[in-house]
Amino acid sequence: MSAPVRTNPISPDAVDLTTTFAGLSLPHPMMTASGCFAYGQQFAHFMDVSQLAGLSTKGISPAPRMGNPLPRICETASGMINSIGLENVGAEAFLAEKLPYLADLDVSVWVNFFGEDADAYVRCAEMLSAGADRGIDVLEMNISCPNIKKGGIEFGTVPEVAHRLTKRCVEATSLPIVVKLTPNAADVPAMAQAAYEAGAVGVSLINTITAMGIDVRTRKPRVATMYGGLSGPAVKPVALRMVHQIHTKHPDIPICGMGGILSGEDALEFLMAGASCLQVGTANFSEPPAALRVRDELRTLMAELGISNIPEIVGCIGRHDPEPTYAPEASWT
Amino acid sequence: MSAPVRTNPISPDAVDLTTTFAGLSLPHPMMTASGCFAYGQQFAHFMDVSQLAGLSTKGISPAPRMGNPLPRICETASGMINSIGLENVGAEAFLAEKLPYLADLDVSVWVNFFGEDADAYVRCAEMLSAGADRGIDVLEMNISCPNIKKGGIEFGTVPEVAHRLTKRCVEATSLPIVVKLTPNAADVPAMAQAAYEAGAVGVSLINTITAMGIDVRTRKPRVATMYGGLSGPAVKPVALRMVHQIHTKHPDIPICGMGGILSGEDALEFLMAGASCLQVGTANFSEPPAALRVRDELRTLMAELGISNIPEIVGCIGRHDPEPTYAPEASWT
Amino acid sequence: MPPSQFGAQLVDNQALSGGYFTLRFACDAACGAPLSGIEPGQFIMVRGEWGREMLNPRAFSVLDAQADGSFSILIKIYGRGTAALSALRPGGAVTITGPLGRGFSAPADATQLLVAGGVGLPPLHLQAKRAAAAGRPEAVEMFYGGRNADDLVLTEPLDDWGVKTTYATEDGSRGHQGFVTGALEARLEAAKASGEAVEVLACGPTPMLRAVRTMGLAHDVRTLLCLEEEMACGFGVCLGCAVPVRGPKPYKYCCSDGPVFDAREVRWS
Amino acid sequence: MPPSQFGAQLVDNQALSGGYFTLRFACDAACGAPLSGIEPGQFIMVRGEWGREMLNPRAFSVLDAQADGSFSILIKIYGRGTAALSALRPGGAVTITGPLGRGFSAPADATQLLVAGGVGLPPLHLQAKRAAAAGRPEAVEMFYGGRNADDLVLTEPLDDWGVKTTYATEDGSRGHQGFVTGALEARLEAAKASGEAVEVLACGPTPMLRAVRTMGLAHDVRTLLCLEEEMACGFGVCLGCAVPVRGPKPYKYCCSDGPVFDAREVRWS
Ligand SMILES: Cc1cc2nc3c(=O)[nH]c(=O)nc-3n(C[C@H](O)[C@H](O)[C@H](O)COP(=O)(O)OP(=O)(O)OC[C@H]3O[C@@H](n4cnc5c(N)ncnc54)[C@H](O)[C@@H]3O)c2cc1C
Ligand SMILES: Cc1cc2nc3c(=O)[nH]c(=O)nc-3n(C[C@H](O)[C@H](O)[C@H](O)COP(=O)(O)OP(=O)(O)OC[C@H]3O[C@@H](n4cnc5c(N)ncnc54)[C@H](O)[C@@H]3O)c2cc1C
Ligand SMILES: Cc1cc2nc3c(=O)[nH]c(=O)nc-3n(C[C@H](O)[C@H](O)[C@H](O)COP(=O)(O)O)c2cc1C
Ligand SMILES: Cc1cc2nc3c(=O)[nH]c(=O)nc-3n(C[C@H](O)[C@H](O)[C@H](O)COP(=O)(O)O)c2cc1C
Ligand code: FES
Ligand code: FES
Repeated sequence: MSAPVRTNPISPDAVDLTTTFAGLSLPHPMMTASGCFAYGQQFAHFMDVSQLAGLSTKGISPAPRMGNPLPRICETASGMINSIGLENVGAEAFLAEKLPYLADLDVSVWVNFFGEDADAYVRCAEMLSAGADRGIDVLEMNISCPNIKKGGIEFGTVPEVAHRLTKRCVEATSLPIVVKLTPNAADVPAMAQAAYEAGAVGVSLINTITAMGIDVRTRKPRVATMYGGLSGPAVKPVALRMVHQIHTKHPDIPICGMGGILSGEDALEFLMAGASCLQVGTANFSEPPAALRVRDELRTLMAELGISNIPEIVGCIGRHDPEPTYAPEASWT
Repeated sequence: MSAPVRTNPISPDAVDLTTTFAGLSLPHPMMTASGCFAYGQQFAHFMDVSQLAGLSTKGISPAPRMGNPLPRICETASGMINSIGLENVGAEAFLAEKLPYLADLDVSVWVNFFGEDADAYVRCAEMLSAGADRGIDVLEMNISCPNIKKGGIEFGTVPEVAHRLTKRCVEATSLPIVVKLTPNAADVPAMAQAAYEAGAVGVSLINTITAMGIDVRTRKPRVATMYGGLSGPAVKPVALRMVHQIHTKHPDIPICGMGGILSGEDALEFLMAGASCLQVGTANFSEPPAALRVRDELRTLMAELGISNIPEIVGCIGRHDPEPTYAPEASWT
Repeated sequence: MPPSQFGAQLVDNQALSGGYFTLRFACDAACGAPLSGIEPGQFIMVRGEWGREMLNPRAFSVLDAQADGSFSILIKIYGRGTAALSALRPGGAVTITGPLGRGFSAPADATQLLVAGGVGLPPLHLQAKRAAAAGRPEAVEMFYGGRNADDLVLTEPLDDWGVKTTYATEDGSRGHQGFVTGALEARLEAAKASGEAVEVLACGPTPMLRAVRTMGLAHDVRTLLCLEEEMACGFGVCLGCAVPVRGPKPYKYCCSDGPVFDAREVRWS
Repeated sequence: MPPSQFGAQLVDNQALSGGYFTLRFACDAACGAPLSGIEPGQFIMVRGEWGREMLNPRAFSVLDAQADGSFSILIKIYGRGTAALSALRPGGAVTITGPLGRGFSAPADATQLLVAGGVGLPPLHLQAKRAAAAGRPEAVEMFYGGRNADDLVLTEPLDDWGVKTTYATEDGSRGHQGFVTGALEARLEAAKASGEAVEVLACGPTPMLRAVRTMGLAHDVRTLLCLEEEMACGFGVCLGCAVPVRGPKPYKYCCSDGPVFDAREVRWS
């Protein structure tokens, strides 16, 4: 067994939680994830939303979308499946009705967006550019839209296709673009590289894993679209692996990590795997201020472990010491 | 909400649990999974092993393998990660020392096997063929060996490569081959098709999902090899989706389903998704006779739901009734 | 009252007939009485200290809420969450989010026919209690159905409040034999004949609500349905609890637009 | 006794100093006394009714087991599982697999120096009890270390049994100040000087076991270490609990070949 890295505990006040993601300075790493924070207003009942480092909005498309038929969600062991169908108010209504509230919050506003085809992606990026001086900080490009018809799957799984799409969107907007990756791709680091080389300032991951539940009484799938996206603690080990794979292969690519984050320890795992900022998704449903609790727990845990700042530990995971070599003939000492 | 499929409950005695997998007649669908049942003997303390429909052995390679350094396992939310490293006694010792016990059990004996390269796969299939008249019923070809060096990953993820490898092994043995698929492939139905067209009698899935855990105190991965394989209830929704995808695209391919099965209801979900026999893996660790409990629960549940036999429900999942169409202008009734 | 999230402890867990339980909770001292102003039909999301295998909280209508911060719910074991709640002992801690959604409003001119089935009782029970407390027990009438007499719980208070009740059981062991909708139909016919103004407020299993909706639409009386949909958040952000509606948008949300919906609005076939 | 899986209920949960708890269980009536023949160092796998978020059972050494089927363990809160056990109330149900592994054998000719730290106490405590019960309390000597006096629990029975004890605490609040290995070193020196035959049996934190191993090898006395590795199954099938060893094979298994290993066999640097 490896020994803990021995550093003396420090005072929580001495912990510096500030972090940088692609040149963006954040007061701490904790944001909220797309589709799990709507457009923010409802959370004001439960928390001081401006305490977040940032938030990602529900995915926005050029035109409003009505979403999928019912049922749309079901619970699984330590997770849930959703098939909301990317229901959203559309770019225009977003800018007019939702953005003003977000702009006033003084948090990093990431607008998650997508389109039904490549042109729609570009159009959406163009439309949202109007929000560049009205509070939008980042466009988070969701290239994993399970519900998009023809060809859509390739945006998220084929590096060349992702590169082309990212490039067009980057050229269409003055806003920085972060590409949100899907865990359903075979080679996630290749996807990250494709997005980064096309001009994205960083990547965020993971989106949900395609999954299914079955109601044995009705003999129907538990979400109406047959398959939906799995999120929550169940997926954390997969998310951590992908974050670490990208960071190891491409240490320069800024990573916003997510997938099942519920505690300060989860957050620290993602930072150590190579993420420099984080999003909390599903946890908001059961506990609206989850991201702020996680921030507080992260501070306490870092203090306990004597970690004074974030850059010190981003991607710090080492290998285990090798065991003494084994020689089958070796006699006992 | 869909109404339950209304059938009258029947007596548990009236439930016929027999099933057929690729021409193999089984008394019920419940087997145990490779790597989670060792070579069987230890389980005799806890259960009547001969009550199983079948079992899959720890993966066998041509020569013995010593396995990975420590730590090899860690727990995650509703799951665990393992990196055992395919430690096994090797084909020769297996045939001499382990097979006789299994042959006496009168259960379907599936020998899980792999090789360090394509030639070793073929060699292993050849060696194990000696067990054809000594109790081996099926060779379960594990094409997802995360720990195999160069090229190994392609066996499990590239359909053409899997096709070639399967074909060679099928030609090398008189035993039926079932190909065990990895969920880490981008297009799992294509992998199933490649294996089937190459002469495999069916497929089994899922193997574990590549995953990672981090010990924030030691700043080390929680398994020594950095990444390991995720199993348990956490992966069930992903496994169900893949079973259903294969069954929908290729209804003729016999499927042995697994991934997080813990209850009779889980088992029924897999059957309804399209599997015709099932394996229980991780659950054996906490509850050695788990597969037999699952069998009993399956019988009780089928009786309650008025399902008298397995073929009736394999792959029976229907779609939800469409909602009445929406016309935005429609006035209220 | 805007929603908040707060802690509470079980005070009392009472097993009733038919597998029902009433659970009474006290709010953490610092929280005051966040549910005291609740409308019948409003609900709370409940999470116990049961780890994260059950990731999301469970929705329950409020059966009653007092000014001292205590409140109660009526449950029946459905799956793991309700089983865990039914086994909770006094002192057991839960986390509550609420009050959530929009409930029924108090009776105005029309007599409110309250139609309840199963765990759909709480909103209508509280509606009856409020009407009685406002000195208008005659403004509501309870129609309450179940499989058998054991299925009908908490009926004594209704008598105490002076609320007129009509019971129906499938096996005839209490009240009319048959579905509660049979009794409702007769009542609606009578109201039509006498020209009496009535409206229908219903909560219960979906098949019951579908029947009530059809009946209400046919009689052209205002019919309000308190719906159940699977929920993850309960406060309008996950968009999981969509209810198909007519009107300018195809869906509304059970948790934030409902759970009470006008029967005419609901887009059911 | 071959292992089996059986149900048990908590009889008694005693909080000790230092954050330790002893939990006493009774086996389900039908099971008899499956642990009564346990060897000190053998262990059980324990699973509570806490759902499947914690998927695998937890390993605990048996502190004591009676002929009536009752048995006890000593725990300290480490993570969720031990926290859940520490909160278990009388009547609470658990599922046990055991007895598992190979333990220590009773003292023969050499005096057994029992070296215990933290939750490594149970095997040695039971070893001492057995020696005393066999009328040979002088065949064992207990060396027991902790951070402070609160860390040393269940010491009174040792006196009752007439077992010689040496305590060491890092802060000197009980016994020698320093690590228990200091006292052991002195004892080994004395044995060497007098030509007395001794052997060492140790269980505790890995750093302690490493020090004991080095010391035992240096003094060339038989040294047995009771190891802890993360376990999924506990009965030799998952191959998760590998222990690197010298000899014909590179690994043995903590659960089935151990948890007691000869210090010379263990391949530690
Ligand atoms: C607005 C509202 C009010 C409710 N009021 C009550 C009440 O007063 N008393 C009562 O006993 N029950 C009530 N329910 C239903 C209650 O929420 C479910 O019975 C409960 O969630 C089942 O959880 P479980 O863990 O026992 O079942 P499981 O089957 O383990 O639950 C699995 C998942 O299904 C969801 N679910 C299962 N059944 C329902 C359902 N009928 N409606 C919504 N979600 C469901 C759960 O939330 C969970 O996500 C209400 C539901 C809603 C939406
Ligand atoms: C043979 C043996 C005997 C033991 N005897 C005792 C005893 O008598 N009293 C006692 O308090 N503890 C004992 N332990 C350690 C005990 O098993 C762990 O403290 C416990 O598993 C931690 O579980 P958790 O849920 O509290 O911690 P978590 O951190 O939530 O556990 C996470 C995972 O780590 C594993 N794990 C964590 N720590 C250890 C450890 N030190 N050794 C092995 N697995 C670990 C758990 O099994 C689980 O899989 C023993 C361990 C072994 C192997
Ligand atoms: C109900 C729901 C809706 C979501 N909608 C979106 C979306 O619109 N766009 C997007 O990029 N991700 C969406 N996601 C994915 C989350 O942003 C996040 O990537 C994923 O849930 C993993 O994080 P978590 O485990 O913390 O939830 C959604 C997730 C959920 C559960
Ligand atoms: C400890 C462990 C060892 C395993 N070893 C093998 C193996 O040797 N060969 C193989 O094909 N699958 C192996 N598996 C995968 C299982 O057979 C099974 O596919 C997977 O665990 C999913 O099922 P489960 O969730 O029921 O465990 C192993 C799984 C575990 C947990
Ligand atoms: S339950 Fe989340 S929007 Fe209604
Ligand atoms: S714990 Fe499974 S082999 Fe030891």
